[in-house]
Amino acid sequence: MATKRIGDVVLDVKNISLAFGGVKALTDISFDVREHEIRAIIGPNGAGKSSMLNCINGVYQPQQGAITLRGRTYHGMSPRQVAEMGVARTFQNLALFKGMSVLDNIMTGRNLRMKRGLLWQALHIGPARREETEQRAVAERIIDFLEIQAWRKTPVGRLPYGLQKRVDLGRALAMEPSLLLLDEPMAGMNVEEKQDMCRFILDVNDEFGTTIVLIEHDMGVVMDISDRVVVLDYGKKIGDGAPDEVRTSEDVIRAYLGGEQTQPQRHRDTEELPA
Amino acid sequence: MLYRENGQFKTSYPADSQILPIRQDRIAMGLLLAAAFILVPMASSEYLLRAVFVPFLILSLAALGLNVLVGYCGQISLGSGAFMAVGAYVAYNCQARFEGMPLIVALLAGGLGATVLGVAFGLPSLRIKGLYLAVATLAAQFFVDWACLRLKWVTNDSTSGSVSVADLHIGSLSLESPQARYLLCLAFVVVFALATKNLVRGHIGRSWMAMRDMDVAASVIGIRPMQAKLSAFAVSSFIIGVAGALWGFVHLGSWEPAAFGINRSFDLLFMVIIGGLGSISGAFFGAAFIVVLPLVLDKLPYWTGMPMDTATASHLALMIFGALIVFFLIKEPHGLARLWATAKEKLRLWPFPH
Amino acid sequence: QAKEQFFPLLVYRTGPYSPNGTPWANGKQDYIKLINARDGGVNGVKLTFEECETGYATDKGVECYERLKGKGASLFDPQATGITFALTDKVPHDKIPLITLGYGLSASADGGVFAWNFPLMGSYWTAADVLIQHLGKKEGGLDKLKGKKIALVYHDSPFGKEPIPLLEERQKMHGFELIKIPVTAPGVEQKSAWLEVRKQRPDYVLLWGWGVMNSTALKEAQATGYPRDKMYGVWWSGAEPDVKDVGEGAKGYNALALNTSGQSPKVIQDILKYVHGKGQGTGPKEEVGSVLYTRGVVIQALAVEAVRRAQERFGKGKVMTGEQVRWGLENLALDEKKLAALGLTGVIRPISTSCFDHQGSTSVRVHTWDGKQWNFSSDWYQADEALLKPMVKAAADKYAAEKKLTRRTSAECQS
Amino acid sequence: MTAPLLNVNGIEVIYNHVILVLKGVSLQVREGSVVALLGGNGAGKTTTLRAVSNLLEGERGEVTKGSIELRGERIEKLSTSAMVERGVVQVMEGRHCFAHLTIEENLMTGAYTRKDGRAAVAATLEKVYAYFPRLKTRRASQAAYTSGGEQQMCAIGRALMANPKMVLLDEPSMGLAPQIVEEVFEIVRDLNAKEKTTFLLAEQNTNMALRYADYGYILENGRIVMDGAAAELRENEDVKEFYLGVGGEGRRSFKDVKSYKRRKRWLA
Amino acid sequence: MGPFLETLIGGLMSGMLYSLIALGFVLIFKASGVFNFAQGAMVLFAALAMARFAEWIQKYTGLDGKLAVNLLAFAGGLAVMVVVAWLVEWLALSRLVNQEGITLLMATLGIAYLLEGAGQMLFGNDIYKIDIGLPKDPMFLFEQTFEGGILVSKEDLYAALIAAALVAGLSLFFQKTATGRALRAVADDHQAAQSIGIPLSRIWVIVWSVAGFVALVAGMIWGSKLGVQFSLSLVALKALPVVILGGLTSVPGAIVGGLLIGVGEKLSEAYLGSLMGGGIEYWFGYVLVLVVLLVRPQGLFGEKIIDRV
Ligand SMILES: Nc1ncnc2c1ncn2[C@@H]1O[C@H](COP(=O)(O)OP(=O)(O)OP(=O)(O)O)[C@@H](O)[C@H]1O
Ligand SMILES: Nc1ncnc2c1ncn2[C@@H]1O[C@H](COP(=O)(O)OP(=O)(O)OP(=O)(O)O)[C@@H](O)[C@H]1O
Ligand SMILES: [Mg+2]
Ligand SMILES: [Mg+2]
Repeated sequence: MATKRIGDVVLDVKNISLAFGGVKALTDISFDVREHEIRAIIGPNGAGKSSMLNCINGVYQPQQGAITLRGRTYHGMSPRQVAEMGVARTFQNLALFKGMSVLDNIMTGRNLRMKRGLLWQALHIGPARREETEQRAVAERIIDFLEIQAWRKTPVGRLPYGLQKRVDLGRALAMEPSLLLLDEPMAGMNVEEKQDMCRFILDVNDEFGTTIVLIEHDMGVVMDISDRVVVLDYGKKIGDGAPDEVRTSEDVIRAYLGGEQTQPQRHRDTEELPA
Repeated sequence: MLYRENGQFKTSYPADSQILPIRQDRIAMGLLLAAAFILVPMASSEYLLRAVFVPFLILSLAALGLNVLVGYCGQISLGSGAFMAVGAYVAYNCQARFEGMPLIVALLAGGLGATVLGVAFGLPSLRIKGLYLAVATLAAQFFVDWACLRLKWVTNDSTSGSVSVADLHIGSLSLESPQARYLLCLAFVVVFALATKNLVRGHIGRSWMAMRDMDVAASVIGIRPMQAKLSAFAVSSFIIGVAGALWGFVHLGSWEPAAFGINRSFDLLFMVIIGGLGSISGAFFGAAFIVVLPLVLDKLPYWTGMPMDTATASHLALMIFGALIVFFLIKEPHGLARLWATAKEKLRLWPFPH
Repeated sequence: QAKEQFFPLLVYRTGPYSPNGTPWANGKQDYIKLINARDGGVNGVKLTFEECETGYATDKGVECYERLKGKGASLFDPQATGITFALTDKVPHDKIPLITLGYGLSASADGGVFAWNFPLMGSYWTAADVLIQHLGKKEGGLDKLKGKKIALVYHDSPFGKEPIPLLEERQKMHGFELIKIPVTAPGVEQKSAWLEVRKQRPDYVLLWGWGVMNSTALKEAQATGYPRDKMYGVWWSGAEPDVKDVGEGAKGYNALALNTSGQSPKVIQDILKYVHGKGQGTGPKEEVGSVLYTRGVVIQALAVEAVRRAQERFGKGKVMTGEQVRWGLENLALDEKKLAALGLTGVIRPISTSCFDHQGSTSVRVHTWDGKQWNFSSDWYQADEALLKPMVKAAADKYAAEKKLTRRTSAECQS
Repeated sequence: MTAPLLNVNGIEVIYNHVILVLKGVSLQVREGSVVALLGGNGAGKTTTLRAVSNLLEGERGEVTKGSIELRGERIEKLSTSAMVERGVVQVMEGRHCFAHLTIEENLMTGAYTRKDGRAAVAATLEKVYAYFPRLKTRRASQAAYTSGGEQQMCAIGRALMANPKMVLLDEPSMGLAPQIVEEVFEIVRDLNAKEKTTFLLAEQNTNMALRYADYGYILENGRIVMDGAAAELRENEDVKEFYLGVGGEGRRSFKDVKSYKRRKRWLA
Repeated sequence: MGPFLETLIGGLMSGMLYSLIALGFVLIFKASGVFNFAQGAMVLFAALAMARFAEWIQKYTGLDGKLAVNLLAFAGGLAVMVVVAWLVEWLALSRLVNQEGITLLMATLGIAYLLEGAGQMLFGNDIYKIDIGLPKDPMFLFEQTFEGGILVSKEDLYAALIAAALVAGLSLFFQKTATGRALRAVADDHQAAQSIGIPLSRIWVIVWSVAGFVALVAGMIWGSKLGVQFSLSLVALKALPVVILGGLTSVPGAIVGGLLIGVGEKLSEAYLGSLMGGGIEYWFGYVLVLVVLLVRPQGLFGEKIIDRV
């Protein structure tokens, strides 16, 4: 495996606060993400992890603080602008386009790169057709990569949950992002499928050098594949550092990993099983 | 065993993304088109052409347009009657005011007029959704109804507010015969159906569907909600506008605003839902259901041999019509087009059940 | 094979206008049955008919037209203004005349341009004209109308807007103030219209409604305290369904009457005897002779007479084509004697048409509702030819110009 | 041995008249037991649960073969609410909270079928709050505006409000923080022990499920491919490899998965 | 000042009558997420039933106390509406569980056709009369202060009072009762509601019966105003903007919406209408709605539309 080429800070989140009416989803959160790294965000339910992602890609506008992405600082940018800067994401509660096929879902990820106007499209000749074919080739590469060839033409609504998650990832990858935000990509999967998913994430990270921000509740996964971890709790940051540091932090254990459980998850998993 | 795609492999992406990937379907479509262009005008009575096929085609076209908006982009509209009206009146004004304007140009101008209105009334869709939007679009319906009655220049100062068009012709070709009118409508329908199909399988169509299915996710992917929705409104109202112009020019010949009243809007919405949201063929199924079924039901007393007075017969027809709507929705909530697709799927597996 | 003259009947027995459409349709049907039962048809030609339900909708009407025209129709009565407009364009090609007795385009009285339309017995212009004459008479002279306020409460559609040009013309002549108050179809919500009436306090209200709009207007007038005896309706606003459920509240309300109501005329008696008496009546017996029923009878009678007249020229005992029936319609000459033979004495006035006059008569009376029935409250009026003729001609010429039509010459009138 | 509480007998389920999903699934659940239904994505776990609780209709699915018995009574034709009245409640996959209702209202709707009076319901509500304190703090906010995990808790709590005899839990652990997952399973164990509630749970988190269940079924591609006592299943090499993620030499790091990929034997 | 007040009062009372119809929509939507386009047809059907029952009761039993006849006819109408509710549930809704809103909406349009056809076939399509003794003549207030006084339609006043009472009762029902809560749950998610044992069929029969009851009251009042005939089903169109303005899910919203639209359209017609050629009340309500929705997309009191990722 190639050694990681972790580089400069690409995303810098500074003093973000976000509240909905009385609910403080995020309070004064700061952290950064470096080029090529896999950055995990963990925390108990309702800690504000998803809200954090929503702030980064412009779905929510934080009341305070600023986000700097590749040198550009913003307070309120539209999701489209963020997307144009190469940020893609997946969603916790599957936000796929249910009525469309797998292929079409992934093709929508290429939308930013498709420029031919209405008339060309309506005629479907020459440039429009060529463009469609080019982008289709890219989409097909992603389909191959995610091993979902067999379901290419199936409406995503009919797919089992795990595959839908994979399509969601595919759609994000189709944007060829430089920064990929993943919101619980492995929820509801069994070990085998999680392994597959990890493989995809690691491949993307390695081969395309994509920077990844990952929210995940499976500590095994987080500890194994992430480079640095942020821990949120009730909208506040309670930890930030390498997986091992975080795992042993008192705060994190109390707030998140579970009271009596002081041992790292990976060991527990094996030890729990009678030999 | 006839209906199988075995052995038909696609070797290129364009081949794979053809409109009809299965050879049998292509043959069937070819036959259908040939029949529509050659057989029907030759073999049909004037009644069939004028009173069944022409309205069927025009309403299919309108339903096609509405389907772009409702079926593909997920914006429910109850204002299609208004867009048809605008199409008809703009086309009328073009012909009445500009001496010698070719018919086709006038019809397309009608479409453009409707587009302008469509975009204007599409703007609220950026904030208003679902049923709320549906009722809000009624504002267009009622406003246009009113304007067509009230604004004198809309009807070119006709005293009664009704307008009529002079003899239709394209170049030196007269469009008086039912065959000519039928073919004109058919040509429009075929061209627009093809263009719409092309749009919905391209990136613009995908951006519509994305807005429909999950708008937040769509915007995160980089789809501009405004652009996607307004383009859907524009395309949809253009097609509906052209259909309206055809309805006025080719079908009615002379009309008052009531010809494009709210019932028309409901009928069109009906067609796209009964026919199948988000499917091109759905528009045709739906239009057939709405246009042809009542005619068939009218004949009911004759078939049953029961003498029945007109009122009872039409009440009964109304009831059966309503019941059939409910029945089909229960049978297949996704419309007749889906029912057809399921039937085909079964045929593909035949003789195995699964 | 027996000879049969086919009459297509476009009717609406369902939908918002069915209470008015039904007696009308029944009258037409019963008259055909009467002719067959009593006279054995017209010179031996049996009359047949088929109804087609339009529901007052234009596109349904067009469909009905296309369907029935193929069955040998030689004349249509569309029973609706919208359908009339749509058919006006189609009939010249199919060579089938349209009877629009008391409705349709006012300008179509000009047979020189509207070769196939027959607004027999009057149009909305003649109606409006007569109403103003009547009001003038009540005030003691048309010049007394000066400074008076007359409100037109009208169905917001081409039907309701037709009288406006004439009223404006009369307004210029007599100096009364015309207040136009539109009511949106179908007319179930008229509160603001009547609040406006109350605010303006007009001396008279002319009601130009159809269907539910009429009874609602009367109820609103009651609710806003506008005197019903100051209200004058057109002949489509003066039938039983319009006042029936208003009852006492409509007492004193006036409307134009193209025909009588009641069961005394001979033709009605004959229908009761030959049709209902044999159990073949179309609607309930009580309704026979009601205003709209009788209007249906009159329309059908004129249609049958047109056929009879045509047979006189083109061969008795033959089935007439549309073109031949048109000739019959253009050469109607029903004097009192002939009317008497038809049992129409008193029901209508004599009527005689020509190639250029497709109206034939503009005679009309006013009747008043006494809480139970309609009673005539005026003598016959005629529309003012001097005023109307130029208006009709100008409008017809405009239409001809738009449609690039040339006027018929007298020579063309012969066939 | 006593007759099982639930007896599913060779059922076949078809969606939309054409998609055959379950191809003869049989399983038994004894009163007072915790049975786990395991299997990969799309194996048909949810479908099986839906067939039992009769929620298939709304998905345009139907049981075309086989039978389902609850305490010996055939139940395929019953309505879902009749099932709830018989004490069988399903917690649906993917939360399905009532978006416009507050958390507390959500919970209260769960008690809709109860006839034992306000006080009893209030007591259950307190119990649910005791199990999920987080819900108590969010009790007044609309469910749609709570986090994914909170919604999951709400869905489970709502089912408990019906005082069920048997709960069909579909992926209870999905999206929950490890601490809460643990809690949820503890609650399952607790209810099972104290109130003799029977559980049939569909889970991806095989490790957890097998730790808390008595018996397990493994479903693949619409067929039961393996079943046995939970302890036995945990020993099984295949289960270890494919469902628990432990190979011969212990648990493999997710980091190493790249170089390794094997297929299940029984799928080949 | 006089005409202004008159218009204002007239608008308020028209608005109340709109609310009465709007209420039927809100009830069904709130309780099942179905936008019931058949509401207009239900009003017609109920009114036809009541009018004809009154007629028949008089004819065949010779009973002639107005109150007794009307009460019996009302009860008969209610029974018919309950049967309708049950049929609708059994034949249509129960088979459309978990379908999308728009499919259900279309189904209700089918039901509307069925009801219109059946209503006219069973009960006739002439004009019938409902006479519940509402006074038809107006009263005049403040005749000293304003010339001609301020006209108030007594009929409308009584009707508005009945509507207000009905609305108050129904909002209470939805506020806190367990059934009210269950109804809202069903509207949110059919399947989830089913999964916790809410019997959809029973709930729907209840709601449609209540909506039938509201339709009957509306039909009775509008019928006594307009006469009972087909056009009665068209007054539903006047209620649409009211429902949306108030918010689809809010019972009090239906009232406020009705009042606002009633007043707005009457005033606009009176004071702007003449500038624009009249008839603007035809669309005024809808345009008002459009404008309000731009500011509040869920209507004035509707539940916030939730979209989250
Ligand atoms: N409503 C439906 N219509 C058509 N097919 C469906 C439907 N629901 C599920 N399926 C199909 O049935 C199969 C089994 O689905 P099911 O949801 O039962 O699996 P599962 O084991 O619960 O999977 P997961 O772990 O992802 O939840 C899948 O292939 C799915 O695509
Ligand atoms: N649009 C919103 N309106 C109101 N409150 C919100 C909104 N979005 C999030 N919240 C609240 O903010 C808090 C954080 O939510 P968020 O979804 O970010 O949590 P999370 O960390 O992703 O939790 P989980 O792991 O359960 O997904 C929650 O309490 C939630 O109720
Ligand atoms: Mg989250
Ligand atoms: Mg599942």
